[in-house]
Amino acid sequence: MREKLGLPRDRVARARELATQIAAPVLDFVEGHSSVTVERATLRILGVDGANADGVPVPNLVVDQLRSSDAALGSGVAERYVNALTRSGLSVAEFNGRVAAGARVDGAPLGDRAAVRRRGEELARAGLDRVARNRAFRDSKLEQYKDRNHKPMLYLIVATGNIYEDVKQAQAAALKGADVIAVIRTTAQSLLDYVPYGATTEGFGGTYATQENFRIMRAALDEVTEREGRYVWLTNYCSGLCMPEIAAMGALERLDMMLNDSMYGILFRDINPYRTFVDQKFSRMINAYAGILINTGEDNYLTTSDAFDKAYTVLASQFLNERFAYAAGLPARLMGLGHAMEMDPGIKDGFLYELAQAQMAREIFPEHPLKYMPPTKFMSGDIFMGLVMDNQFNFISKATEQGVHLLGMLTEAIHTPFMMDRFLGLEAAKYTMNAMASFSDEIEFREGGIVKTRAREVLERTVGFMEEIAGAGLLEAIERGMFADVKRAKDGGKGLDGLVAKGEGYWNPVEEALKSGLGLGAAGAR
Amino acid sequence: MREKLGLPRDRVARARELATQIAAPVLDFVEGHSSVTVERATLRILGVDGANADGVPVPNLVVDQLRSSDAALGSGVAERYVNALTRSGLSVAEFNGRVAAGARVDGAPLGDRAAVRRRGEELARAGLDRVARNRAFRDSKLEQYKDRNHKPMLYLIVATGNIYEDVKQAQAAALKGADVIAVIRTTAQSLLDYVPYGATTEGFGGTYATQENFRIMRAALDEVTEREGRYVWLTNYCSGLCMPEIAAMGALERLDMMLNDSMYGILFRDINPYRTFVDQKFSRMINAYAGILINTGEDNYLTTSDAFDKAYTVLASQFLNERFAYAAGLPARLMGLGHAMEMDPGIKDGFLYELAQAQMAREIFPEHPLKYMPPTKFMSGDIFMGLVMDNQFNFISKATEQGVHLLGMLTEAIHTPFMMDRFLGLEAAKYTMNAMASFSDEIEFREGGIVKTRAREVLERTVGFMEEIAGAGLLEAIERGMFADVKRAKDGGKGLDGLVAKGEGYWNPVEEALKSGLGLGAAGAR
Amino acid sequence: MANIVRPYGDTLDDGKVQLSFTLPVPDGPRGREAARLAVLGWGFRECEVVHSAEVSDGFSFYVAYAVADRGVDYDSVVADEAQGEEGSMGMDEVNDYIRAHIGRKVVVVGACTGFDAHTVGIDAIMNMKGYNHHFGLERYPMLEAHNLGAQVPNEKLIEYAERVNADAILVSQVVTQKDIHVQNMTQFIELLEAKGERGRFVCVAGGPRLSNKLAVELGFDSGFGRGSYADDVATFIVRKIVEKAEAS
Amino acid sequence: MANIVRPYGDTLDDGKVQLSFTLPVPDGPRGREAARLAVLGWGFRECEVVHSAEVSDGFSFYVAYAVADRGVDYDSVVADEAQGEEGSMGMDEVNDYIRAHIGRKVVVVGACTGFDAHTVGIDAIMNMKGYNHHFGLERYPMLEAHNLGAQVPNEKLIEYAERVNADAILVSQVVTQKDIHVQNMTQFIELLEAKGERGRFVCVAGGPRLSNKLAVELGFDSGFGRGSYADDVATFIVRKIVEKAEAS
Ligand code: B12
Ligand code: B12
Ligand SMILES: Cc1ncc(COP(=O)(O)O)c(C=O)c1O
Ligand SMILES: Cc1ncc(COP(=O)(O)O)c(C=O)c1O
Repeated sequence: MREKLGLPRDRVARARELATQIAAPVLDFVEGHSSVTVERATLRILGVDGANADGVPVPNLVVDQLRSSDAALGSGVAERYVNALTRSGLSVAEFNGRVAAGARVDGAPLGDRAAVRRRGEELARAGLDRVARNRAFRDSKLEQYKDRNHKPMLYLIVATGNIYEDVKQAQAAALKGADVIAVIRTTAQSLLDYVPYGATTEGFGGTYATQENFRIMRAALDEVTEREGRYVWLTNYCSGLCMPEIAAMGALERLDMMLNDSMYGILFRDINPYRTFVDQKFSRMINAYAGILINTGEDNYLTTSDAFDKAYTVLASQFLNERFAYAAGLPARLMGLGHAMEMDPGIKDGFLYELAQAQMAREIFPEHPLKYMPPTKFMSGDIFMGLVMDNQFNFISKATEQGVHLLGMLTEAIHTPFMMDRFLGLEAAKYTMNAMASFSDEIEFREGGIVKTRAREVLERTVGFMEEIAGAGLLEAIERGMFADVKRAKDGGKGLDGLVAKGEGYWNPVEEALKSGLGLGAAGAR
Repeated sequence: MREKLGLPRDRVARARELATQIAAPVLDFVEGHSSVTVERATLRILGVDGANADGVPVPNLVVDQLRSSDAALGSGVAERYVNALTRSGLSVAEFNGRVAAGARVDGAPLGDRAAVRRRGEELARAGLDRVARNRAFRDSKLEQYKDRNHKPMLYLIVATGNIYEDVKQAQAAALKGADVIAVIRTTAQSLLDYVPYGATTEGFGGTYATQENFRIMRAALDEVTEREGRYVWLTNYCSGLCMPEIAAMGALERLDMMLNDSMYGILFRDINPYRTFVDQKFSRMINAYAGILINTGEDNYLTTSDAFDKAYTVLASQFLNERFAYAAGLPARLMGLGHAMEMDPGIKDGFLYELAQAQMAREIFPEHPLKYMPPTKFMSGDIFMGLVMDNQFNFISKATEQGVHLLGMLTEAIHTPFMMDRFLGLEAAKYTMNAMASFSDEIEFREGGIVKTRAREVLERTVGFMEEIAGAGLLEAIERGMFADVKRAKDGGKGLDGLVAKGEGYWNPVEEALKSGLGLGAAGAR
Repeated sequence: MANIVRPYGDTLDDGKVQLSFTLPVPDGPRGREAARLAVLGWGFRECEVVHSAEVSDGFSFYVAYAVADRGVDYDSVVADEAQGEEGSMGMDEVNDYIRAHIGRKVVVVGACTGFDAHTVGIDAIMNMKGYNHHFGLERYPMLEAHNLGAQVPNEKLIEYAERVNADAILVSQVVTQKDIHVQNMTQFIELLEAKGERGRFVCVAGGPRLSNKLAVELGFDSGFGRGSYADDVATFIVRKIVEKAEAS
Repeated sequence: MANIVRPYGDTLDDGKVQLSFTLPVPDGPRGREAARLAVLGWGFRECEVVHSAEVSDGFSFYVAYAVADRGVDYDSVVADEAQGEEGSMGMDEVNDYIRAHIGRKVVVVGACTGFDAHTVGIDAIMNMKGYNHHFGLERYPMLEAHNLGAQVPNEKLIEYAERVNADAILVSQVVTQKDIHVQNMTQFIELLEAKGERGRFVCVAGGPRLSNKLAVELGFDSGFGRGSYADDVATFIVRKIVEKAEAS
């Protein structure tokens, strides 16, 4: 990547300083807290799985027992669970069945603490070893099929609601060149405080994220990987009330990417801010350990705010997401910071403003595989114009060397993509990106021109905005509606009751293993 | 226009020198010759019009009489015609009727030469005054509606075969933003050695070019001009065996542009080379006098030759067209030199090569309103991909500040455009050209990059090619198939028998008036 | 007399239509012929399959042009859109109309219901700012507008409407996959009917993939699709209130 | 058993089809409803008009999606393309086939006829160089190929074929507006028949908008559309010559 904008280095540094300052008190809070889903994610890594006859997942059964009993979650679910498991003399799998059938984990008196801890650590190790093996497998495939993915990677969504139909759509897309398949989640799964179990065929606007669905899609894509000699990445949504659990499931089933934003749940799903910050940290540690590339959700800002006027909120959020990600042990090359081409297509020189924004992000986050989202808001039933807009987007993405390119669909305003919509999107993107492959290397921007001026303005505006946030404090800034024109009270939103203050004796063998594996200090700093 | 390529000035100058050298012997030949259509065009300016019961135009009747009689055309048709007219005591219009009914012009003995010449000069003046008034009217409208045309001008074709349907299509396009309407000519009108008469409704792949059709369309577009406050230009094909006559008709009916190439007829219509060079000169003098912007046909090379490998033939032809146009009194700002985006869409960096070609043409011909043609050869039934390719073309055209932009049609490979095809093309072009309006001003090309290197290579190759042509002689070069991979014998092709060697006493009051009006010496040099 | 209109390519009544679709068969001569026969089977004639491509194993994509002889009697076509032919009043007119015919503030409650999280559409209708230079209902002096946002369960929306004694309820539905909007809207009307309150409110639905026809079928008073504005909705509501008052 | 295939959007048999067309009516609610009714009239159901725009005074453009219930019995579909299911031979195979079954050079004459000036198609089939990595007929050692170029009158083409004692005549037709190709091709066959020579030559037509079906209807032995190559044509010709020889 060649720098072209001549952005003032000191202002970029100042923004990073501010991000650190803004994140610090939040991270302090996070350090002292867990949540029901953090605990369930912990259980999942320890091997807890399955569901009862009503479809309630075993991790939920376990955590709910502790929640509703005296055995407070403040000590961490692991101790009680491993204690009961050990006492049962059963394997984890066998014990899962027992719990599903109604067995309680909270009744048994605590036995030999050291033995429990040892068993817990062993289980954590076993779980994380599986994750590490997945990571190693992925790395070996990426090595084997080096340079076979497109640059940027072409990211296609499937969203039939039925995992088996999704498989057909995904394989079709992968055969025609998709590098990444995202299985879009059913409407509002974010708001479920559990993860459904098993293969599912009934979603709306997307398919349930379940571990079995992950497994089915993974196998389908591995097939194409071998057939085409190109590693096909799988991604899903690590967001909402079960963020850490989805991370755990993804890590266990070798997903490769995750939509995983530090504030999305707060702003766009009205999930409690404290809960969200706690959950995002744990989920990101898992993603970091699993080598999963996260995608942040800055594009969402632009679906409600104006992309031209509020461009700086995107950049500010990128800095914050970066900070929170570092704090969770993610290296830059796993940070798919998000942004989108969402300016009004009627703006004169809009192409240049979008180019400026994309190039700016590229230069400020040089090692980060930026995830670039296509126009959605201004897409209309005019599929022909839509195709043209999408192609403008293809151009800018390649011209600014984005990392992950979510393909626009000409039918964006109409329906979740048909097989042919995806095909047309892929054909167009492949054509354009090949035809202007060296464009980025070829051009310079004029000093004093629109692109350089705009990029500097947005950066400056961002720094000013972050100064304000730093002054107010992040949670207060959110309360005042400084992001995405949305106001969220600190103590409002969903899931606050699932927040858990860590007690004196809080023990979490998974967290410990993750932290030590990721080289994170107790304070979570890096 | 800012120069960006740093083309070697001396090589450009050398190419122009070579063009002069190549054109000189041809122009000498031209000076000594006329043709049946030059003579008919002369008659048309003098006011000869109408057709007989079989549809044979009066200008043809007159010229054919002289051809088949002793009164050789070598003296020019004007003398005999004006003589007969004067003797008849009738007005030109009345006399047209007589000739249509069978009256001959060649029988009457020649009367007072001086009187005949005076009358001839008067008639020529009257005809050319009408042309001059048309020109003044156009200029006043362009002044009145200044800056209302797009840059580049958006050029749309209509081709229903029926002038009345064409009018609907043309008005629709103009209402949605077309700056220029081209009425495509019926298949192979080029090969007719007469111009059909009256309004026509039966063409194939296009509509007959007739003076009445010109008039009908002109009136329809004038309507839109006033309604939209934007001058709508009208263009047609000034090519083939009736080149000068079509020029005359266009000048009389206020067409604004003409497809008018110096070699198209030879290479693509197998019309005799001598005939073509004679005809093109006369037609161009009329166009020059009428202020009509000509469009040359370099795009045609690329429908048979490879656009990447034979790019230099396009540039060479542009230099030759420029030279022949100067020799006919056309200023640079009326030279819409042609070129096209016709490279294989599968070429890596094809966008950059096309950009290089277009930018190069722009810098070598800075005052010329270059006419840029869309992809046609690689358009397929895949209308979606076609739309995307067309839009790449829209981008390059605006990025390199072309003058006249022929809009691509997504259905290029299928049918002559439907009304909706034109609409979609216009919408896409307007969107793109607005979105990257300042792109050209914004970017620089990297030294040593693809664009600069390619442009210099093509220029160098062109100079080499032109050296060869200069060595061989233009007609010999054509015989050897050096242009468009097509071989045409000097004495082959259609229309040779219509060539006329000017005799001692050759007299042509229109030619004289044109030359003096255009400041052209007898040698046609400038 | 019937006034039959047909698709227009470049000549009146040439009937030209462009189609594209996928078939679950391999690409090739046989696939193209199947595509052609399919188009003919839908009642077109002279189908030309101008493009085919493999989309996946056993799936192929086609672009076709064909001629539709069957047209529509335009004289008999009645616009099925809530704003209708009559035309909408502007903001000031609506307020005047309320003052003249209703004489008190009109209360409107709106939300995007179910799990649908798309606020932009309902905001476009209700928020001050409005949309595309049409102010939203909150800006109307003679309207009292309550926008509950998105993801609002039907029950909550109705309770709220009861509490503020609303005249009209606005329901937005953007996600339509697997007809989830139909389920949602049906449940809304059933709830109201179960409470015997359907007659109490003017019920208006909206969303980009909604037709007035569908909304009316499901028991709403009207439905507004893409490109509708606050003035259209306000006009409909106040006229409806007056019409109901007159009828009762 | 019938094997009915239907358009596929994202679920088997969902029947989804995209359409676009212009109607000679103004844009607006009524135009959109007319468009919807038109689509339903062509036998689709659940038509959604997702876009409309004014194209000119009194003309409007529509994009629609609709569901086609009627499918095609794929088992009964027979490919209507000259190359057929059988598959074409390669250049070497064709030459071997000629040596084995005909035993002398096969003479082929081709042209783009009438006023049609499109040489590229016939050149793609005949010239040495060929097209898309398929050599042209001139390159086949066992063929003697004469390419007369474009704008060749039917009379001249036939005279030439007689003179060189051709086995096959190739006719290219690219321009199809107002069915000029149909006129041209019909005249060609009528001329041959008038001379009693139709049986003498294998007659093959080609062009991007030609179907085998149409060519056969007009009296040719076959017709080759877009994407055909010299090997397809050569295969057809030599097999046909042998078939004719066997039949006589
Ligand atoms: C922005 C957007 C989002 C944002 C929403 C932000 C927000 N706060 O609203 C975010 C990113 C959160 C989002 C999420 C999802 N979205 Co969304 N989204 C869009 C998008 C790009 C634009 C919608 C929009 O804002 N339009 C602008 C407004 C002004 O238009 P409108 O809604 O049509 O409203 C107008 C009229 O319809 C009418 N109207 C609307 N409501 C009402 C109500 C009344 C009473 C009246 C009178 C009129 C009226 O008036 C308005 C003004 O004219 C569309 C695609 C598109 N380009 O249309 C997809 C789209 C609507 N989303 C879609 C989907 C599937 C989803 C998800 C379910 C995907 C997933 N599985 O994660 C999620 C989940 C959301 C959920 N639970 O509902 C699909 C729906 C497909 C379908 N037909 O079912 C679409 C079409 C994209 C696609 N092709 O897949 N989305
Ligand atoms: C190049 C071109 C030209 C060039 C032709 C140069 C030349 N020497 O051939 C020029 C610029 C001269 C030209 C002029 C015109 N053209 Co033109 N042209 C095209 C264009 C862009 C490409 C055609 C082409 O070369 N295709 C590549 C070849 C390899 O493909 P092909 O011809 O389909 O051939 C393949 C098969 O069909 C088959 N095949 C073809 N012939 C034969 C014969 C046999 C025996 C066999 C077995 C197979 C076979 O095999 C080939 C290889 O697979 C098309 C649009 C397009 N993209 O298709 C328009 C197009 C064909 N032209 C068109 C028109 C209308 C014209 C004009 C009449 C316009 C005018 N009024 O001035 C003129 C006049 C020409 C005339 N008198 O015929 C229309 C035809 C519309 C229609 N359906 O009727 C088209 C579709 C453009 C459009 N949308 O308007 N044209
Ligand atoms: C970070 C992130 N998570 C999740 C989602 C998906 O939405 P939901 O909250 O319905 O799962 C999005 C939507 O784009 C997103 O950006
Ligand atoms: C200069 C010129 N004249 C004429 C034509 C039109 O063809 P025809 O010779 O059939 O009139 C073209 C085609 O593009 C052209 O470029």
